[in-house]
Amino acid sequence: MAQPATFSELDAERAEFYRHLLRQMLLIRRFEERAGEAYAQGKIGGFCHLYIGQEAVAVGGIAALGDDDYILASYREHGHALARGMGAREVMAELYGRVTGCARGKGGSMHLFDVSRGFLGGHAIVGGHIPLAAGTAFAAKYRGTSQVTLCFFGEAAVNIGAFHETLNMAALWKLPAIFLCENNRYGMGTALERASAVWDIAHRACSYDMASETADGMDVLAMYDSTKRAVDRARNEGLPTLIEARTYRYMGHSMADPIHGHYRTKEELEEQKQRDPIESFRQRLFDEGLLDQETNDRMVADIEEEVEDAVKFSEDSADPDDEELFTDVYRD
Amino acid sequence: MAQPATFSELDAERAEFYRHLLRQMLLIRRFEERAGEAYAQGKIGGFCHLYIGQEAVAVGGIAALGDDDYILASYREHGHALARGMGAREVMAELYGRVTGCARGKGGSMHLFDVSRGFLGGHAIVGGHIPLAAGTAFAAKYRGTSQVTLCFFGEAAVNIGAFHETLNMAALWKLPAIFLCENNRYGMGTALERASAVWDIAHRACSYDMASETADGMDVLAMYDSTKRAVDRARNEGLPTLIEARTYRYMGHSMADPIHGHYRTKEELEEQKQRDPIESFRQRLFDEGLLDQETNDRMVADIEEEVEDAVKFSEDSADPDDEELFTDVYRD
Amino acid sequence: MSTVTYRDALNQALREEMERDPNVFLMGEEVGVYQGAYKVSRGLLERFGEQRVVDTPIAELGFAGVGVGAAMVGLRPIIEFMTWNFALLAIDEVVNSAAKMLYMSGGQMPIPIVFRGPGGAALQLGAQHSQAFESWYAHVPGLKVVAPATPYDAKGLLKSAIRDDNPVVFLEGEMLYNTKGEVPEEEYVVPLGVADVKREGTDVTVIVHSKTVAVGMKAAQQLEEEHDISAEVVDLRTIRPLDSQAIVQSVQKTNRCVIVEEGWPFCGVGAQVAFEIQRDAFDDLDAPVERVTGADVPMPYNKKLERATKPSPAAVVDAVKRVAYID
Amino acid sequence: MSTVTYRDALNQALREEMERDPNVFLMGEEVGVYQGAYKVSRGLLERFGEQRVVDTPIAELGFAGVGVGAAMVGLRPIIEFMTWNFALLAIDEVVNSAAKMLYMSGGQMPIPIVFRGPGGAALQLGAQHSQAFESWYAHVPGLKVVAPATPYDAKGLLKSAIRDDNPVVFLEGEMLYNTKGEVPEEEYVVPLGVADVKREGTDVTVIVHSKTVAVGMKAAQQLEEEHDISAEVVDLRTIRPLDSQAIVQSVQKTNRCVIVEEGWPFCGVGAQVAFEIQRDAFDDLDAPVERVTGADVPMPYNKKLERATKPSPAAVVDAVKRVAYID
Ligand SMILES: Cc1ncc(C[n+]2csc(CCOP(=O)(O)OP(=O)(O)O)c2C)c(N)n1
Ligand SMILES: Cc1ncc(C[n+]2csc(CCOP(=O)(O)OP(=O)(O)O)c2C)c(N)n1
Ligand SMILES: [Mg+2]
Ligand SMILES: [Mg+2]
Repeated sequence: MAQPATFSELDAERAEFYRHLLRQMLLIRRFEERAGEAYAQGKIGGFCHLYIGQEAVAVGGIAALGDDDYILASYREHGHALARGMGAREVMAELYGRVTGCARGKGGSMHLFDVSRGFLGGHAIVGGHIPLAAGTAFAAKYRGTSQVTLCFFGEAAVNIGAFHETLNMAALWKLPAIFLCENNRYGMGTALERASAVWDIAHRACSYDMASETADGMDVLAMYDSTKRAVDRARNEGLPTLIEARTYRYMGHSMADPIHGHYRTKEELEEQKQRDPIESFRQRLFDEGLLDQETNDRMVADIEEEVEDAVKFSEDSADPDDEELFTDVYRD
Repeated sequence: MAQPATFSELDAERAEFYRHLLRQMLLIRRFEERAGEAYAQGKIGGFCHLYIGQEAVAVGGIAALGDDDYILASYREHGHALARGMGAREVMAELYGRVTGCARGKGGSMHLFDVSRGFLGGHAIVGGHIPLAAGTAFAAKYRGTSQVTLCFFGEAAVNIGAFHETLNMAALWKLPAIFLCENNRYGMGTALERASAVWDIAHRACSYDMASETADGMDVLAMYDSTKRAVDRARNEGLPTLIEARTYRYMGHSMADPIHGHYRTKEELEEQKQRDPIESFRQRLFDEGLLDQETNDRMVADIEEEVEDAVKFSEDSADPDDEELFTDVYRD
Repeated sequence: MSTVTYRDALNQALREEMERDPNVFLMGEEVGVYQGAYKVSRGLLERFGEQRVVDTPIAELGFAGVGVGAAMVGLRPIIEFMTWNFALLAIDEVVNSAAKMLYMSGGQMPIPIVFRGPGGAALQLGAQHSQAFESWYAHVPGLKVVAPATPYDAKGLLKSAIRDDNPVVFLEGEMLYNTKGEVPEEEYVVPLGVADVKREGTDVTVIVHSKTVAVGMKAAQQLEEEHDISAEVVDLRTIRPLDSQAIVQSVQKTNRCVIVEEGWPFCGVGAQVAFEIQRDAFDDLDAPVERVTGADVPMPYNKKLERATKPSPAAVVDAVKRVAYID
Repeated sequence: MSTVTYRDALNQALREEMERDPNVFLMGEEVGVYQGAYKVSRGLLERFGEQRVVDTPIAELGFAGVGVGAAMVGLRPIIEFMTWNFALLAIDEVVNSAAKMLYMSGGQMPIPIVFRGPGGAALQLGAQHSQAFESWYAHVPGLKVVAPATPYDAKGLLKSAIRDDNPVVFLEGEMLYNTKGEVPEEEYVVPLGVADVKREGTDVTVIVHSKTVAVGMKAAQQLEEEHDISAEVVDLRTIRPLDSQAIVQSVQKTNRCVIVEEGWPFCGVGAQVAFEIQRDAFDDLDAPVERVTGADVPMPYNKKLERATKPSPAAVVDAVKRVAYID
């Protein structure tokens, strides 16, 4: 849906929808903050890649999907899972490695799955899930369903072969897939400019004669609109799209990495935070009279409760039984 | 060197050079015909990918190089080896698997090497040698020499990840490399249009902000000029180039494959042969008075002798000793 | 029964399973219009159409991943690698995606996919085109690895592989495609994970798979005729899961064992089989387990050298004589 | 002697060899500006500059190939894989280009290159980030495979690997980087292909490498204290070429052997070692060779399950008791 001239025109349903988007972003932000704390306390181990700063991309993008559509993401996917409606409990419990987690504690932070919601993972090899996304799109076309596949990956992934091989096939075979590149400007400690000969990621679509656009990844409505256009193109014309979302990562690459240092300055970080996707959107809703302080405060309080409940649920949950070590290796 | 208005302006040296180009193309054509015969007689085994029809690409391209420059090619590289000045004896003997071959009979038709001439192989994994070429270019830059690397590959190789990863690094790092794509319209039995979302291969350079051009692969002078421009760009500016040479393969993919059939018609083949790179260039030299019948006939006779000598040399040569099975696995 | 080639037996299996289940499709380089680089898929495009017989660009990593993705949502892809040498480019999707998805998803997502194509050496194809990787794939939990030797086994095992809900690495042999054998007219399958005694014997167990079955059979005949040694030839057929029981039973009977494989020796299939035999039949062994393998070198192009790298009946006979302590 | 970490020992080796030979350079993801994902290359960019410490895009296949190409014309690249899991994407260049070039070129073109990075599991990194591939690389003729366990060996072996004219796969361990040990002030190298007896013993040989050296040593101590069993701990250090002689000598002395490795069991390093032992020391063995390996499953994320997959001193002690026929 195209964005109306002013918010005052908005019907109640739209207002509700916008508050929902805000709520999801707030939930993700708070969830990630708590996950970070739990990690610092040693309650969560392994790699933990937080999504703070990029909330608008997953929330706006996934809001444009239908319930039957497919989503694949990288290892930085907590936010995407929550935006898809997976419970904070199941997601947090997975980070805790509990049997109550969305992958029974066997997948972990980088491998969140909920097949019932078409959330097909969390994948930890950069670029490795991009061909998989073309595969789910191929399956939808094969079966003649109208399902669309939305694949999230970082800007550093465009330099790997899997991206190239997949986009060529997706364009050649006209697959209903959306390749959504979250350009947060860094792959670990490497700035885009030091890894890619072309700094305009959307431009990479030229090699595949594929539709593409660049969107403001700090604006949840812009992300929604861009993705919606791509969803319509995929569903109605069966054509793929490459979307570049310009966003920014607030935390270190993972909880084990420095927030700033060799590769970026504290100043740059502070400056970027001025574009905060949540504060800007919230302010907008205040200004347009779509949100009042009380509703906001209730929302924040609910989320606080929801996240604390998820933490408690996770801490109270059990580890998988020892037998689970050997289950799910093969399906018989 | 830019091509002058009419050939009549040409100095003797230039005329000599053109006859040299013709001779190389004739040598390759005859060499390949004889290799094909020997294969049919069971004297050459394995895969044998003939270059007939594409002679102008290797001859024109390699003529633009200096003696210290590097060349890497695919498994369809007999012509490139001969154009680089490797002896018909050493090349034919390698096809025969003789110890007198340019790789002691251990490499074979797909793995011709002559390090002394900077001919760094024959490689049989599609796209596999493209990163290697960036590596030799990297080495030249690392050492501060002015050596250029010329890498030949087919149009089907542009769809594989190695092509993408390499061109990005070559552009990003400003490597003195030339990526020369021989677009003969088919990868085995698959037409370009059925494998690539974009039919204009040179256009693929857009993803890397790399210089590119399309050249008539049936015109040896056009190939020379295009490659020369790229060589100058690499040597003087240290920048890479993607060249697409539009050419055509007369024979089957390999001697084991049909010349036409499911994937292309006899008519298309016959039509393409009208563009024959040798006949057209020879006619041109006749018309411009740069070649007379007698010189031509002598050239043809010399080549016939040279190729027959290579065949005889190969048939008379010995296989490697049994001990050679275990040598060259490691260098101590 | 009718006599068909290994190639046609595979073609029959593909055809029958595609007829049987609309979720089964074939994807790979040259599988359609070109009828298959080795003609295994001949006629399938005409029968099933472009949607189910899909020609791909040269992009092994990409199309292997497309197959895994399609399997994630319930299709049953058959991914043909023109040869297994090229699968090195796709091995990340085979190992990190296909083999681990069920486990990583906590059991939510089985990957019913078959990766197939010719493995090992043919004739003078050189170092990059002559490699046998069964031990690599068999190393990986989550994968099943099959390597049939006869038309009968090829058809029956491929049908089982296609119906299996796990990723199956199916290794054929370019040198086997033209070999002929009996195949029943009626429908049948050969279960995965079950070895087959190709020849009964009492004095020594010769363990083989894929192309080395013929080598083992020739050697067994020679041993019988020239040395009056009765060799039992056990064809693994499936490398993973390994039919350890069949192996140990045979060795407990013969007390001697020689393992033959085309691949390189170090950490090859025979190393694992030998380890299991000495572990499970230690007291039954009258001699150390011997192996005959491909030479430990990249494949040379020269015909004579290439032949010297390959396991031969003569080498197997010699190994048997060693384990039988004959001269 | 001074006490340094495994990480710093590797850093010293890189630094010294880069000082020694201008043809040596380091290339990989985050090796420069970021100082290395695991800080092994800390300070090298500052010392040697961007030309010799090269940050790459995420393109394992591509930059591994760039390294091989540079080695083809005489440079001596050190290619860092952030972890060996990602090297699956580059394995075609390692196996088909690096390992075969010398042979395919008839001896014209050696490939003096080192591929290095951490292998195996760390802590809770999940299925795709916790794999040990030494048996895969050791399978391939043309490659050398090294897996040091101590700072002393890490430094000495890396220096030898960099000076070697062949492609060397150098497997480090994320869990080892912080471990400390004695390293001489003065220059030294440790030759490739030579195992090291980390602990002398008479009753049983425990064969280990990389992270399992610590496991074997703990088990040996426990065996001594609790069971009065004297275990000899042999650290392979180099997997290929394997120091078969050292292994057999030890087993001929102890007559019993347990092999420990972090990787998956099927066709693992221990399978090859066990095969060689039963072949070369058959009559010396008083019990079958036993193995303790990583569990035969994709790595689970859960901490408890992950711990259960890893070889433990307790498991080694049990295996030794089995080969010693104790209760
Ligand atoms: C093939 C591969 N190489 C390297 C890594 C290690 N690694 C994990 S994330 C990452 C950076 C990815 O950056 P980007 O794609 O921009 O995603 P972001 O982390 O910024 O969300 C790297 C190098 C990996 N997981 N896979
Ligand atoms: C990675 C890989 N996949 C498949 C093959 C098998 N194969 C050899 S050549 C070829 C076609 C290549 O076509 P193109 O690149 O256009 O070169 P041409 O043969 O036309 O010169 C294929 C599919 C291979 N050698 N390597
Ligand atoms: Mg990024
Ligand atoms: Mg072509």
